[in-house]
Amino acid sequence: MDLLAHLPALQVLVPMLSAPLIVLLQPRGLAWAGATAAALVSFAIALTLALAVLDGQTLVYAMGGWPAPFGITLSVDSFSAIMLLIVTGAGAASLLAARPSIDQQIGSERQPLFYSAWLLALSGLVGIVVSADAFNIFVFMEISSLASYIIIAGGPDRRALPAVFKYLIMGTIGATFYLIGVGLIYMMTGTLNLADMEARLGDVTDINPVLVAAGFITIGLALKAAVFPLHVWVPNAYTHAPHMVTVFLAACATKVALYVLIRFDYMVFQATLVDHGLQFAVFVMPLAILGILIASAVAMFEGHIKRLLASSSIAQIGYVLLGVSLVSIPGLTASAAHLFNHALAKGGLFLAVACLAYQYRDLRLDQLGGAAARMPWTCAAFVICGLSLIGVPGTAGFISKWLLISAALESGPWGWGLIAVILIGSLMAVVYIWRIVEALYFLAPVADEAKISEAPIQLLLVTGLVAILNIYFGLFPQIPLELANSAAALLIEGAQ
Amino acid sequence: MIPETAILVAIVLPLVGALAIVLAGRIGPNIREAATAITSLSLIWVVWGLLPTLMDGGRPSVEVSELMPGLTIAFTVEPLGMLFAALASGLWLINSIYSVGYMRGNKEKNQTRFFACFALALSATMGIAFAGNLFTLFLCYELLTLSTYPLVAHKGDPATVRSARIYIGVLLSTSIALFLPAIIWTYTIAGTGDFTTGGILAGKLNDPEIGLLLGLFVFGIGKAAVMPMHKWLPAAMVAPTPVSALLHAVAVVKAGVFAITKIIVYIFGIEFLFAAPSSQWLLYMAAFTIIVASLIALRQTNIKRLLAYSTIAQLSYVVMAAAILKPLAEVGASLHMVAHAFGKITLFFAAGAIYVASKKTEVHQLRGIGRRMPWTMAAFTIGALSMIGVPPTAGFVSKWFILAGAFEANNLIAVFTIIASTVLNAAYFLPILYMAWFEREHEGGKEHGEAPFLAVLALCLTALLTLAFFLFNGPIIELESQVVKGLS
Amino acid sequence: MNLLELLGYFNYWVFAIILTIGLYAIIIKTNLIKKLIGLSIFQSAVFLMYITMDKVEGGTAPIIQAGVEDQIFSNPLPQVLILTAIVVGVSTLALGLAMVVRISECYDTIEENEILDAD
Amino acid sequence: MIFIFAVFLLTMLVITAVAIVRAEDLFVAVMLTSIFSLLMAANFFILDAADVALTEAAVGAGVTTVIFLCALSLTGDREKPRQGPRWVAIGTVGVLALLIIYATFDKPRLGDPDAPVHQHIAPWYIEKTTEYMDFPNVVTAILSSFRGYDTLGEVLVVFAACIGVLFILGVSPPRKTQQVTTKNSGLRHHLIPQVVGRLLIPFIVLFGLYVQFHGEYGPGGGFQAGAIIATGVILYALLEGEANALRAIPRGVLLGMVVGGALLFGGVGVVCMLMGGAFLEYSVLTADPVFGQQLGILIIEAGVGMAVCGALLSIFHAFAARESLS
Amino acid sequence: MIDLVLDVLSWILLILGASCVLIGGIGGLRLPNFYTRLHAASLTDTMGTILIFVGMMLQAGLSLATLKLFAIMLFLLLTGPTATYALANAALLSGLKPDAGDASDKPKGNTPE
Repeated sequence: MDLLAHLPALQVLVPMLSAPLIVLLQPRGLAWAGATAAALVSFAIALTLALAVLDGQTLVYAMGGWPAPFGITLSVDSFSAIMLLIVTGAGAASLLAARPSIDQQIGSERQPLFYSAWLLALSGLVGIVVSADAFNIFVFMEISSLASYIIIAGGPDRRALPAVFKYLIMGTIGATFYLIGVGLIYMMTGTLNLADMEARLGDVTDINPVLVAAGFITIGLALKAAVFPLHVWVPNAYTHAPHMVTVFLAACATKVALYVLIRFDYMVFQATLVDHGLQFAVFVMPLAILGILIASAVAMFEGHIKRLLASSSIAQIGYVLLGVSLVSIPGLTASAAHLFNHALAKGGLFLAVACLAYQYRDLRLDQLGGAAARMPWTCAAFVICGLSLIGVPGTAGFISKWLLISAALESGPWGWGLIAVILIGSLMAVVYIWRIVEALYFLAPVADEAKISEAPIQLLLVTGLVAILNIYFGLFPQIPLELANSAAALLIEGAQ
Repeated sequence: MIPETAILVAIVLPLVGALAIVLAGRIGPNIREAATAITSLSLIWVVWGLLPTLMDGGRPSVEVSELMPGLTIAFTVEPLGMLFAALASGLWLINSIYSVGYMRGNKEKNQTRFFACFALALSATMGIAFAGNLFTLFLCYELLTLSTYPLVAHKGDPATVRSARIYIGVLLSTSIALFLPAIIWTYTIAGTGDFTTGGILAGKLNDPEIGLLLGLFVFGIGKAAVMPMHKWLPAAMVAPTPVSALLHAVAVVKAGVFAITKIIVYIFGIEFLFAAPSSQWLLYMAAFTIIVASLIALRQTNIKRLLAYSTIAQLSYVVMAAAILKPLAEVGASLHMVAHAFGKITLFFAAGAIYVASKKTEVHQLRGIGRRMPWTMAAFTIGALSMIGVPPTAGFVSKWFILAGAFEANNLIAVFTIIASTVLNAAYFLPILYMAWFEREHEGGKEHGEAPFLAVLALCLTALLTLAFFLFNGPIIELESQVVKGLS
Repeated sequence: MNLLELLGYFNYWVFAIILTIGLYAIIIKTNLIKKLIGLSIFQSAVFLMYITMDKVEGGTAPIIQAGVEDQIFSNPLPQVLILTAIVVGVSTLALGLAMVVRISECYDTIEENEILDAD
Repeated sequence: MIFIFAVFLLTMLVITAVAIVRAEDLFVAVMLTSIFSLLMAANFFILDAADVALTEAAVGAGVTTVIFLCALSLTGDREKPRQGPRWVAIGTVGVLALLIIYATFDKPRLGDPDAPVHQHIAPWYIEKTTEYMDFPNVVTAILSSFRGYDTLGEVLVVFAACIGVLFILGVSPPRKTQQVTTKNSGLRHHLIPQVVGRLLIPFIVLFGLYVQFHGEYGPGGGFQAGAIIATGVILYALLEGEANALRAIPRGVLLGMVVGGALLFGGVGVVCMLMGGAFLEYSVLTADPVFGQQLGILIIEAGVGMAVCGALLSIFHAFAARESLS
Repeated sequence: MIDLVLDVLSWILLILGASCVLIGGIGGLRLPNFYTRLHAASLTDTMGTILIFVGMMLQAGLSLATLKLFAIMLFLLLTGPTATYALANAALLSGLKPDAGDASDKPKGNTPE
């Protein structure tokens, strides 16, 4: 077998197997370097895979050489390619920038463990994305969850601990619900392979267990994806985690759960359950709308910059769900694109926050006055990513807003209502982003600014790069759009 | 250089200029001002270099990127845009001359940021002027909003920030909440958003929706300050005078009315719209705005606020002219953009000059100021007359065309509105002139002379332009007639 | 409905009840350790469900005795899955306990409401 | 007969669960939890899941309890009574229970040989195991070869838990309380337990090794073995004092075991890749594919054992050390 | 013939052992204080174990199972008493005076803290 054939496996294995090695690299610089190298390699692999599946083909890899329903197989299609890009990109970027901030927040003797856990989280997320086996997804979900609990718990503030404990409880409940659902489906079909499940669910006569299973899986994954009413763990966890960890997790963690949710509902249930599409929409759309409106409203009144952005993440999840719940190719394209663009925007924002946090201990808005004068580049990057989050034309965020609105337009009578929701959400985004911008630029400084200067160059460069990407993908979004399109087509035809 | 590149250069040049200004700002003010001057000069050279191509019917266009099928970033030169671009680039030069005098005379801080953002705003303006389709227009429109925000908030004290918040809030939210859906709607039904002569919506849309879409566009383009979307304009008066000039004369509001005109002409197509009764409301709306704004202006005591409301009224002239939906009126609309630009920029320069020289901001303080600042007040007078529409000023020409269009459409409301507003304009400008020239300044006013030389030079230039436009407007009219060529 | 069938349902019902009890403990208890205990009960309920479905009438543990013909085996797959799940469960538990220890050090309490009051 | 016994066990399960939730004293609750696990294990055994039963007994009843107790000694073992309404929670969970029970009525009845579970892929495993691996324990075959990738993930989970505990407990406690007791000297002053312990520990370890290497033939394998051996060492630590245990197997070695185990597992997979197979395709390891499978399984089981044993022990030590210095 | 004897014998043993365990259980419930309960429990550990295991060995006959059973019995016989000892010891250390006369587990005032 040539290397390309092995890539899906390597995608997972590279970070996974380098994690234990990192523990042994005692001098902390080495640990960081090793972790970053591994992350970069896996990002490169992800790029290669994305280019390979750009033409809509699917790469399949049989673990241990055992054929599909019996062994575990990995499969990479255009949808997973997008997620791979998001996850590995976020991992690589945040690790690349992480060192100064992490040195500041975590004692050097604990850093090898920390970076190793970080790599584990990365590999877990990647493993979920490429896996084509229901139970294998559970295993990797647990790897990523445990690892993310660890890296969140690295937060210096003591409030990190209750926050992450709550996350642990809710995350485990979610995973167990998922496990129950998978068990019920296995009981009715006798298989764990997703494609095989779909094939065999068709001729299951007693549908009740499958319905219950669908319910369990959807709720469990919604819990992990912080879908609106189940999001309570997000704000604290994001707020008190180490800043770079927030960058990484906010960019990709919940999205992966969302990805599994979409995969299941479209590739397994949609085709087999009678008018599941309708039930799904009826169940998800209200949550999405409520999520957008309420979470944005909360964000408008948050006083702490990280909490504010965390709430906005919940709202953004709502946008993705909204697109998904339209059960149409444009809607799914919009969702897939929004996954990508939001990762860019939110990652950039949190990177900028990390830059600020490197200088400002207290991240409440009223403490950040006059930051722009001292840290012009950071604030500029922040503004750009903020505009992208709002969806101002010329930035990446605009593309997905555009797709979403046009999808809503085509979705029939209730389309205008959805558009209204989307626009109101965007206006709220204008409000909360602008609150931060005014604080940064026009608020009177409170801290003694003698010592405050620009963030370390390492951090700053990555932040700037992400900001520029936000603009680049706003003007030349062809590649992600192509992936999103074929992903949507894939899912829909999977649903037929 | 070939026109296609010229377009791109015209858009990129100010960006480069902004960068140069930032860098030069590190070295020293004079270098910085030099950078501004050079940029604006070369911009004029590039833009006006496009005129000949246009005159002989060329429509050079260039596509930058295709975001998704049908949705492209593309630029095209056509008469309306050409006029706007030429106007803006020309006035930028004068405005920068004036700004140098003003900013230094006032010892403002952050001048580098000021000039840099100014250049950015110009780049966005060029983009708007040359936009080849709705999306590109929207893109540059938002960029203009964002790049002018720092200018409006220049002073940075709480009051200013609050007003600036109103400015950005109204403009951004209207554009996102109304303009964007209108655009997407257009794209979904027409499949494209390219500006094409005769419109792209003909036959694709039924009657009530036409009115709705038109409304989304008109109110979505908050820069046009059609009531009730005008609140931001008086709020933006906190900005330094050159910025007000930029907002009122050079770029922002012009961008608004320009966008509306362009959409009416190239997206709806005037005949298609003329056929649709549900588009009538726009005319009434504009007329209403004109009258009400003039009435409010009548009651203003602060010079700049008075000018602001007069701007609102004048803008609605353009909108109304466009809404008359007759070729002559369309020409009138474009002419009025130019005319108002010249007149209003003169007035603002004058007001600013008065402020710099004597720190006077209220109307009643102007008693007898004509003796102290003859040049300034002379220019002010010319501007005011142009606003009223008295020959031999620019205002007369445009009003003439608009009236002609109104009669052609035998649209009595328009005619009445124009006459009434002319009276009102006279009612609030003439007293000022009288006060300034013929009344005696009451005792104890502090001694002051003319404003800094550069400022006075600039405002005299614009005043001259106002007069010149009355005499030499042939080529412009000919150019603009191309827009409606072939339409009865 | 013969005995085996009844037992089959009984297994599932016990699974449901234990699951419920565990979830109830997680939701209602403010003591963090009690929450974790509830969590482990919650998880073992799922183990029970999986193992229940692997039973075959008259089957034996899936270990092939040499030479014995046509013997029926219970389904090995769920057992494998649950082996994995058990280990995952205990790992989560250990992590949670470590957090509880740190919490009680930082807050001097492991009662959720008191922690919330603390900050 | 057996069914009655099963019903009895299940009922006991429910009762125990209720008792656990109601217990005010956390110590009691933990003890009941361990009983709960034992009952669960017995249940698994009745349902023909020997391996699972063994694991549940070793991990659930053994190690978990120890860790719980360590934690309790650090946090205090009283639960404050809770005030306030609980009808909301009861309502939600009640609905959940009814939902599941409703779903069960369509499930295939217990032990129905025609249930889809037993139709599709399970028979394949049972018949192919002899063909590909040629050893009796199908569970081990699936665990370490057919679904070896899962097992690798599982090892990584254990690894994650290990480094997680080390990381979280890696910071020194904020405030030093006075020495509670001299627990860490173990029971060394008490002759009888010590003697008995010394007598037993070798056998425990021996049994662990047996389970480890007999996994292909009887119930057992890496996890169980690792857990059992870990229990033996923990017993040693309890008897001789944790310090001595650490002297016997220092932390570094434990961490090394974890890392080594994980890498051993992964390494085998990578070697398979290099030898032209897929990841974890042991057949390519040797000329004879069957022997290749057996070899690969032997090695990775060893890796699993190492990793699990090391992880559990270092977790235990992390807690125990906390105890002595808090 | 001989198997019948063995069978009967083994069953007798089993029943005896079971009753021992039962008595131990009842004792654990009914007896007044800690040490007496411990005493009852020890009955389960010793007599119960031995009888039941011997009974089962007789059932199993001469086979590997018997050996295993024997090993387990040995194990239990070793651990049970040790556990009992450890318990009693711990109780004593925590200041619980063995006093059959009194009917409760209240620590006395004069117990060493």
